[in-house]
Amino acid sequence: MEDLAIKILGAVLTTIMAFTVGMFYGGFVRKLTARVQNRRGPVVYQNFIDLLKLQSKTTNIAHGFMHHMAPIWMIIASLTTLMFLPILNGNLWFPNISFHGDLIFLLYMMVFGSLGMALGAGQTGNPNSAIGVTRGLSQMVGFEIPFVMSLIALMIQYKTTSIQDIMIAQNESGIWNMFSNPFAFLAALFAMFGMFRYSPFDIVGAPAELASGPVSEFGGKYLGTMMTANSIFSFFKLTLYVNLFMAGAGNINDVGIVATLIAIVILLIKTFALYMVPVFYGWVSPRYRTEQAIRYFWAWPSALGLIGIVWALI
Amino acid sequence: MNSFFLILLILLAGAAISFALGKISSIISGTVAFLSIASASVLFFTQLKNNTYIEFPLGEIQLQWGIDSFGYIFALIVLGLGSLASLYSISYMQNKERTGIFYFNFVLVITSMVGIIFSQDFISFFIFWEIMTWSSYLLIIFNKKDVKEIGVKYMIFSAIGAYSMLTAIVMIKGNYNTFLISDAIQAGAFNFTNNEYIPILLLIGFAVKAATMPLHVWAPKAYSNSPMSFTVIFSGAMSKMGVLGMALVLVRIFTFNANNEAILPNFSPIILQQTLAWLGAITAVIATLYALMQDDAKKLLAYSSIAQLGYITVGLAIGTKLSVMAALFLAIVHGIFKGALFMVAGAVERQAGTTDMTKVSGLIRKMPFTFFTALIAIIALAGIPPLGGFVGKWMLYESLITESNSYFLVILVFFSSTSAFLYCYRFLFGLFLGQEEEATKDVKEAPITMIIPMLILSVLLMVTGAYPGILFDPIAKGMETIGFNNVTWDMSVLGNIWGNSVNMIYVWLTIVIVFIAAFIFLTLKGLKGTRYVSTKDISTSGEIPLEHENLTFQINFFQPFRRAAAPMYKRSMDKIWNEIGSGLESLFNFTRKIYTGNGQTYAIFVIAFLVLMLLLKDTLFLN
Amino acid sequence: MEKETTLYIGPQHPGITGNMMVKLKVTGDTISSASTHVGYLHRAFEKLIERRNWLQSFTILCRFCVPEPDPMELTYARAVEEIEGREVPERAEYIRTIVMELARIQSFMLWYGGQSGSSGLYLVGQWSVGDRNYILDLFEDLTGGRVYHMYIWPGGVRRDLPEGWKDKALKTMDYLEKRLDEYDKLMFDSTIFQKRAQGVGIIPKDKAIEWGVVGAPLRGTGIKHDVRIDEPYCAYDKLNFIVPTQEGGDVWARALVRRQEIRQSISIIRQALDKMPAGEFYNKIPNPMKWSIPAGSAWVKTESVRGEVGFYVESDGSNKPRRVHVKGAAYTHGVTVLEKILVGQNIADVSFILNSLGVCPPEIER
Amino acid sequence: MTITENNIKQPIGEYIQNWARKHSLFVLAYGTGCGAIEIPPTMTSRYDAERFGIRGAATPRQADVLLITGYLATKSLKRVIRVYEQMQDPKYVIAFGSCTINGGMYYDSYNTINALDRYIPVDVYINGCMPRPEAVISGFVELQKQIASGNAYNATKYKENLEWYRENQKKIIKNWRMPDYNW
Amino acid sequence: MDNLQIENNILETIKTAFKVEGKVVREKRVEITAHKQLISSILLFAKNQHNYIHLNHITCVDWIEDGEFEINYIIWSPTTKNTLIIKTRISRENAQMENIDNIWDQANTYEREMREMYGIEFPGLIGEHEFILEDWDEMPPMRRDFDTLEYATKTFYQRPGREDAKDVREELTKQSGEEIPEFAKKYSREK
Repeated sequence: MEDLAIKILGAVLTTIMAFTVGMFYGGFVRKLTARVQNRRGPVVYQNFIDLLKLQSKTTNIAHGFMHHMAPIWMIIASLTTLMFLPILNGNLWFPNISFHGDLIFLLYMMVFGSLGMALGAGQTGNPNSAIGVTRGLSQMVGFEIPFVMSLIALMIQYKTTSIQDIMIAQNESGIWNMFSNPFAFLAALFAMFGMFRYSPFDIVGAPAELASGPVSEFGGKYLGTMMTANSIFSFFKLTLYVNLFMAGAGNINDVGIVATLIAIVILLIKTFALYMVPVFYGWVSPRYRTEQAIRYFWAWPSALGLIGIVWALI
Repeated sequence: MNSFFLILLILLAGAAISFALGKISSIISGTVAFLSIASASVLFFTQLKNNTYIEFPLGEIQLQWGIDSFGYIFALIVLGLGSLASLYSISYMQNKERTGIFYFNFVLVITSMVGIIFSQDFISFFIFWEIMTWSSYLLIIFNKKDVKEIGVKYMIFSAIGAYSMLTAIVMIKGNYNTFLISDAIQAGAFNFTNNEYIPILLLIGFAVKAATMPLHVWAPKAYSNSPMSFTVIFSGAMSKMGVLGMALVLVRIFTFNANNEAILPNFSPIILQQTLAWLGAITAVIATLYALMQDDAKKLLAYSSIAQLGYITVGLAIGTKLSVMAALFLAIVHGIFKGALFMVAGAVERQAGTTDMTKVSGLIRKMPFTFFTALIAIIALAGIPPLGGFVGKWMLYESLITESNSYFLVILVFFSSTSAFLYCYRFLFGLFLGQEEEATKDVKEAPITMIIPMLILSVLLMVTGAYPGILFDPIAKGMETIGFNNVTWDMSVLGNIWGNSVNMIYVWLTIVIVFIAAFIFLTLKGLKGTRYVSTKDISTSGEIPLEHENLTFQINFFQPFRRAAAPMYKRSMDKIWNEIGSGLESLFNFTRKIYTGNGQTYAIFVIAFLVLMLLLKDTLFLN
Repeated sequence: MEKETTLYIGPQHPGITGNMMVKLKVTGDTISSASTHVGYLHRAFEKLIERRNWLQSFTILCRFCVPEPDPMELTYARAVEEIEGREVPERAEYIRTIVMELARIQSFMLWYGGQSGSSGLYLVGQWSVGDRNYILDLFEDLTGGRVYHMYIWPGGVRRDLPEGWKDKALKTMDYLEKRLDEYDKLMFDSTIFQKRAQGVGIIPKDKAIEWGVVGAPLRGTGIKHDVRIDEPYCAYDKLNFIVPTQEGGDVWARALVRRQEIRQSISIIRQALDKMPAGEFYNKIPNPMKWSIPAGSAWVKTESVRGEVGFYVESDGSNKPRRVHVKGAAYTHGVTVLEKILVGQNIADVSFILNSLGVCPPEIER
Repeated sequence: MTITENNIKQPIGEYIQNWARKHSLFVLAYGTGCGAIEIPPTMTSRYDAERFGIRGAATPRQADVLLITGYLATKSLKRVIRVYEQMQDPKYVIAFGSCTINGGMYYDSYNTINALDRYIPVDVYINGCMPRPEAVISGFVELQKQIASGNAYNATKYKENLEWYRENQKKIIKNWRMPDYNW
Repeated sequence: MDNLQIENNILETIKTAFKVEGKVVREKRVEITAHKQLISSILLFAKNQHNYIHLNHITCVDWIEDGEFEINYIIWSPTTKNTLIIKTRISRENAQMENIDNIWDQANTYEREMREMYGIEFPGLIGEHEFILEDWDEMPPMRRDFDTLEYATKTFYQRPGREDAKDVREELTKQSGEEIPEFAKKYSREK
């Protein structure tokens, strides 16, 4: 019974942390982008204000049931993936439901939200949404290939499909995967650019082309809920990457509050550093056309992924 | 009277009666067909015990029928899907002509498949196989569309399958002097050490029905051209007969050779295994690439069936415990979701007149139940948690990675299954989402007899997602029958040999809790201010679209993907076969002359071939 | 019901330049036909000018094309001068040259924003539009207005250069030159931008003149055509500059042409400030309310950023113009040329091509 | 529980909501007139409107503020009405330039409307031709004040007096070929 | 004059070929006045024989006093950099002009605009009837007898307050009680 209570408490805590961190990261990015653009920029908690504003819209429109459901699919995907991902390395305070975190499961669960969102966008009947969805799905086929290659390389290297085990192994050997298998890391990093949809891979909602694409018809509470889901999801993605390639939050098995806090800080530093990579790249690159983006993923990143697999086999 | 005969008799009687009643009323005829299949199913699952056999002589030849745990898996698909499909047919075929012939052949196909499952000897196996072939042939050309092309193609490939199978049977008779499957296995007929031709010929025979590349070219059009209520069976159950055969042969090859370690130097089963697995994966990739370019929902589903059969082939070919289990699980689940999807396509075809996705769209408000089925089935097809499809996919991946080290194969399979998201979305979007068009304004929901089977199948998909164990149970038993030891399974925990696991119940719990919470929040929040508007009220950059302007985005849906993957679209197997055909023009013409697309001539030739082979067996195959 | 999907780019669309609409018929993401729809900005300027006197028209004229109002003023002033036979002091010619080139630079800065923003590279747009304010400051010092200046009058310019303006202008030019290199590094050195721009929106060289292509798009096809050289006005014949051309006729070539032109403009301004003679800046006109111009007509052309701007001015001898008809570059670029070159292009490139052609809708419908 | 600021009493929930609305204004990307030329400078480095939480939105569903940047041609008016009606409450209109107030220099043009608030409700007018970015920002600040005090109820006014507005609109737009909305 | 040689040559060629009036306005401007039926042949002649391949402009002037529209075709040659202006007059009643969009595609745009703004018919002109205006049912607005002020007053709401011509800034300073500086008073409109 106590175990269950801790689990529920942990789940709630994890959710809150992921949401807050994700929102703040978004705010930091906006602030930093503004600074790079010679501007002062909004306050770092601007995303919270936006969210609150969107949620306090008094009228909302929906084009039907799937439109109504689209943000829900996204929330489900974000939270479920988060729940099945080890946040801290076996820490008592952040247990997750499945302690190991299965890679194949997460891989499939990650597309749940995109597809649900795509269905909602489809129901609006807006041609821009439909075109945006075709772009997004096509791009997904692009970046999933190098991503899965790098995952396979990791699985080969550690003979496990569990994220937990990969983390522990890294901590034991003391070498992060980004150094022990740089090729796989690079392939995954390129895939990450596609996942975060910053330039040059922001082809899905490209405003100048599709007027924000799939989310064209989403406003108010729907947009707000999507924003929440996206924030949680970006924290999930970052933590997944950190777990896989940067040894998670380090080797902390202490149950104490201080140790937990240190672990969280380490995790935040790592995730933020990682997050900056696609953001930096996004600042200075124009947008690809869809087929160029797909070909990009299938060229160098996939080649790196293959090398990564061979590297792991050797 | 023996249950075996009783079941077949009921089915045959059902076929005959529904044929006779077909002229009077299509509904009565359909009801009879449904009743006969349903009662046969009830009889089967209540009266027949596993591992019961009967033997009876047919002249000199000893025939053996029986049911083992392995056949039981397929009986589940055939009879379960058969009952639902025949229930579905009642409304689907309601206003069509020649329904007597349809139901006759429909029930006959079911009968022959049950017969195949019963058969424990090659002769009855082959006879039932041929009955299945030609009765399905009559159903393929039922719509009288493109008979020449589709029918002839089907016939030619069936003939290739039949002849190779026949040759193998004759060789077995020649080498081991038996027609009984169990005796042949005992004698090591499928063993590579003794004779590599027999298993390969048999595999070719089965691969035709399982639509494995390069023998798949008949399938897309045959699937999409038959009446949808039959395609449910055709794709959902009949293709699994090929899987049944392949499983039977492949498992023997790999397990036996693994024990004996006596492998022919020039053609080891590893090569066969790898070839088959890669063929399966390439089938999956190519079929997926084609599926996502289709504009007709039926064709899309047809290609998708081929792709899914590709995964099953991969699973069987890898031949480890988990992979075979995955393949068999996928076979059942594929039967369920593809059956559901073809039912959906049929319902749309019946209600809206066409399944051309460029013409139909926005049916979600008109056909909510059909959409629900389609959604569930598509999630399963895409292999997204938490439905049954995911379980199969997961096991397949885990077995490929952990047990067989086929890393590059995984990438191929994964590529195919990621690309599958594209056509999955296309199917849902094309038929149900998007603008509500004028042409489909008066469309109504399908009748209840079509809805019920669809909903049953969707519920099944959810149940198999949460408790895959209910399918693992028969599968594990069946696998033990064909030679695996200690097949372990859990009710809802999936595990691989590296010790990692996914608990489907937890997944379900999380999803359901989040879903309920989010749904309540999003629905109640600002409930008063939420309006449901029509799809006309969209932001078209402030402009007001004119009446005749089309806002539905349907044509060339995945053009950017196609452009990116252009090299992969350059060659198609169809073209290659045609090239081979034109290269051997005279032979091809000759074949075309013989197989005029008429079932009778086909049957005559097959029987003539059989007789010829039997007469010459001593001279030909005596080692 | 049509088979192709109709896609509206504009009027309310982030990708459109100004308030216009391009209606696309698409299959997949390929455009099978495009049609330009204008009229969202029609203010009946040419009708209103008929009701205004010769000088009042200036308030309307500068609003013909919002991003670049000065060529409009200059062309009109020159047309009036040609009909009336009014002389312009040499100093005024130099000041006009400087104003024209400043206007060109500020418009180029806006183009940097549009071209890079439509391809997702917002950084360059933010920088260049921010830096554009420095030029607007110069305008403000000179004319009192940020956007609309009404500075060039028939017979010269409204007032002389303020004190210290010259140094400020030179300083700004130095600053800009430094910044331009940074924009170029981000934009032109980016392989992604090259991939996006090359081979997109091609105007065939042999058809370009016949299609009515002018300005940078024409020079992008390799044809050297510039009103400043062909029919020199202001002080252009006394200054040294080259007219850059590029081969290819695609977005990339047009971008390269503009990239070189903005540097030429800076050099022209430096030369003009250097060579400017002292003296009168304004050949005074009589009381504007009673000022009539002898009957006659003139067709005058000026090179603006988007291409040549032509004014057809007809006077019937009264104190109001009989007819002022403007032909901006966008009139052909935005309608017939755009409709032709969009066919077969990707949806993603519509905004990109629009920006590279410099389509400015108020110039089309006025 | 209520909170009082600047002599305005508001329930705390409303106060927080208004605070959020005030600091997060999504401006619809619609350049209806020549004033749109001053929007890029307003958004970029020197003036940087994002400091105030002002940012662009691509479609009317996501936008809060409709900026009418100058005169409206009758053809544009129709689109503006459609776009305005597609926006979600609470929504605000800022009219930009003298020509939206009384026609400005286009008072005698046959194709531009002269008083915008007869056709859609306007919350803030910014005068000038054209208003400088500083003026634009001060207009936004004025709107923020209105929002904070809970006075920005013009969208409600539009709904309540829809008939009056419709009458005015239909006077200008002769061929009313709008798709029917269900509100 | 030597420097006008090219201009004179062209003028002479066209004059002899078509027997039309014309003059050299100035450097690089040649003006020709022709009957409306000759227009398309002159344009074709100039385009094919003298490389006047660029259609600069087509403009229309309403000479209501004469009951005529003047249509000017302005074409330009990239080889000589010369501009040729061809003027013609047509009657205002049932105004009709030959369609030349088979010679230049972009003429289509000009002609559609003229059709809409002046009511000049171009037989065989393709393209939507509405180019700039929408649902316009009055007289074509660019005709001089169309009174735009009257139409605007009739159609649009005229907000009171325009006629007093008060200086807004002055009003504001008055309201705030700020003192108006001496120099500013000089420009005050209230006097």
